Amino acid sequence: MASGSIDQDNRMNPSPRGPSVLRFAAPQNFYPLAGRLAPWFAVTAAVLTLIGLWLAFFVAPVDATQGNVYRVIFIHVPAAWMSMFIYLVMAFWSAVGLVMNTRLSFVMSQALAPTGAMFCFVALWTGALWGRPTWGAYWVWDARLTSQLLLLFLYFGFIALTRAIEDPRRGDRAGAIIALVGAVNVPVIYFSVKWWNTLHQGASVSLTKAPSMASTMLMGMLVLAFASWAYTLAVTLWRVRPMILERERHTEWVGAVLDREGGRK
Amino acid sequence: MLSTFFAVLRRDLLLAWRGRADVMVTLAFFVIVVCLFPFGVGAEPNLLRAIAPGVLWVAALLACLLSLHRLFAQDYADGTLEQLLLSSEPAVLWVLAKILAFWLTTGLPVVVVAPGLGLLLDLEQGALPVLVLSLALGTPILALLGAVGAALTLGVRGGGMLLALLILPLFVPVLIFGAGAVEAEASGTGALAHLLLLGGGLAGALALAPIACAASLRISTE
Amino acid sequence: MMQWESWSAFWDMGGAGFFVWGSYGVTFAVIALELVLVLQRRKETVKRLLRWRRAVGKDGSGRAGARMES
Amino acid sequence: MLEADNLACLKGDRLLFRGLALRLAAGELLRIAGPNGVGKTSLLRLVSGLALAEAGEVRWKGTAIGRDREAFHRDLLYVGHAPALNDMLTPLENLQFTIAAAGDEADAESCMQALVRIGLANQLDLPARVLSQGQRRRVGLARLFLSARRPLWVLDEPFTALDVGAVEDLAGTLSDHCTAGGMVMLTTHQDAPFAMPPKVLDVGAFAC
Repeated sequence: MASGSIDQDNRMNPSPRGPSVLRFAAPQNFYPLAGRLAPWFAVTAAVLTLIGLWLAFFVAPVDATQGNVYRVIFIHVPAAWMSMFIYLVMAFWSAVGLVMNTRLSFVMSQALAPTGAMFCFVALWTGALWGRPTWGAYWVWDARLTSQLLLLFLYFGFIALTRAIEDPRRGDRAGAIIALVGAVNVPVIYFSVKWWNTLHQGASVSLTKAPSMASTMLMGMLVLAFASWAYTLAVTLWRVRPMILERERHTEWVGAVLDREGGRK
Repeated sequence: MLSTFFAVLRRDLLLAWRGRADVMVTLAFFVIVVCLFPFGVGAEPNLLRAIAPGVLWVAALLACLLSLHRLFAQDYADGTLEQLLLSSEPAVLWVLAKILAFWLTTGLPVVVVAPGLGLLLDLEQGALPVLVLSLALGTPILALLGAVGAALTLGVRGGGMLLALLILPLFVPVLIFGAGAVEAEASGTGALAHLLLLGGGLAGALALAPIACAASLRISTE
Repeated sequence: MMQWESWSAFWDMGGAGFFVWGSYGVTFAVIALELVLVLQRRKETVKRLLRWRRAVGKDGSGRAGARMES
Repeated sequence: MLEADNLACLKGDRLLFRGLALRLAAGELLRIAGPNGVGKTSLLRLVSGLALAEAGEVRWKGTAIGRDREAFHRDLLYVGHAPALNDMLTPLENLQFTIAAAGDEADAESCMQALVRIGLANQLDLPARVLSQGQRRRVGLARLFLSARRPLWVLDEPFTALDVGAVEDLAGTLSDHCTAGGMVMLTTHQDAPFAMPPKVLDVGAFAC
């Protein structure tokens, strides 16, 4: 019993002789890969952000009805897209984890959650600041804003549940269930809130539809959306790496990584 | 095939009967929460009539939430849950029996006393049947969704608050259609669409929630 | 400056400076905060695992004290 | 026939054992041995299908137990640490419920006989909360008299808190079950007078 580790492949990937496509799903392959890819995504995100900001502030014209306030949508809309998209990706990884029993999938979904919650918060914050000059109030119970708020609660629930359960395997699987239940409910919540909103004569102006969308505006939004994609990938990969180390610490390859890290200091 | 279902149902109802004080506490909570509102917003009848559907529904939802943690906690602590998971009958059946027993002992009493409280809030008498119907369709959905949350938070520290955080966002559609039905009836637009949507939601929850709940229980007892 | 006559007009945003810069400012502050937290978490994890490794012995065997001390 | 190969068990973030193999044929009694905390209870939970193995699989009659859970559980009787007793029910109600929950038929008469046989004749109508530890244990074990149809018995510390006479009686019941072609797998800290010498599996040999 020289080492307390079972076959490295078995730790996260129960079928060591799986198809070669899954080779990177083995954590000891994924860990260095993530480390190599993340900086590239980060650089891409930074460059795209600069281009997007330039488009947003210097190319896109002033909106005829709203004036310059509308420039908030260049971050509001991509943030709202990302927050919803990330939740779906989380649910996807959760389903993969439950079906294939690959632990890396659970780690991925947990690494995505804080970034999703961050985008959700950004969408709410910018929505509120956009609403004050436009609707005259920081918060109106608009269907989009309200479902965004509920999505933020779903993120909080997921994060709180996975953190509260001490046994990692139980935490992984419990989180996966709640992510899936949430994903099934997101459309239900959205449509119910929309229905409720139309009945209660809420705000009639919608943030995305309000400015007549000039092609430069759309361009800026798309560029910033791609920037958020790249940012999400970079930050998730960075977050996944220590999580992998933590969970795989009994294995020899993590020992080697740690020795290298320790020697560097 | 259904012997496990009926055994669990009978036992849980018997337990609820022996511990009927707990059931009464839930009901008392529901009544007190509703009675607090006039003190908070003033006793103006028009105002009370306007907020009555929402108040009744939120109170019903909170009463359900308050008792949800009891659903599996005792069985988890004394090992009964393990034995149920080892049953040769599909887990979905007895999970459904537990949820049904839970609804009969917490949801049904709320449905029964709700019309009386509606009168306290000066709700139009014509809307009372719709109130009862919407609660009868909606509270089972709350129990079904809540059971998944209760199963996931079993034995977790701070489980009660966590349970609330997990499932309250999921309760929002039920609240919208439930309270909306009563309001629509009171304002004369007809509650049929709301009630149909609630019924559809109940069918969906009945089909999916027991499966998720059984999987969650397996995960939590592992 | 294709859209703006002067820098002060740019910062003013036609009177909506507070809302626009409040949005962008908080967004980038939150992103910076997230990056700092992620970096910090990595450092702290490596430090903790190194300490743990010293405690259980170099072979990484989980026999003694394998539970994390936090 | 119960088999397991290359089993590994992870508890929390700790690997308890790995590479564990076991084989249990009809008529055999297997005692799981090993020091405290080595994973004896965890092994029983893996074998019964309550917990998931980190690696390896458990097979019952040649099929992985996860594949046809209901069929496996029809053949299994598991009595764990927790007695599965509800304090507000009487021993009789508890026993009847446990039997029915497992998916078996149980009439009140045979349940009563089982409880009388295990020495609870005077406690039949008392709520379970007034019972002593040993008496609680016995209510759980009374199931054994009604479960002869289930070939595989998995028992976690069945002798704890029992007096000498009850231990002898229980050992006799287990021996009879094996003689009749059943299988028993148990953990225990004390020697019990079995009719045949039990096979022993030391989990400590596979510890990490």
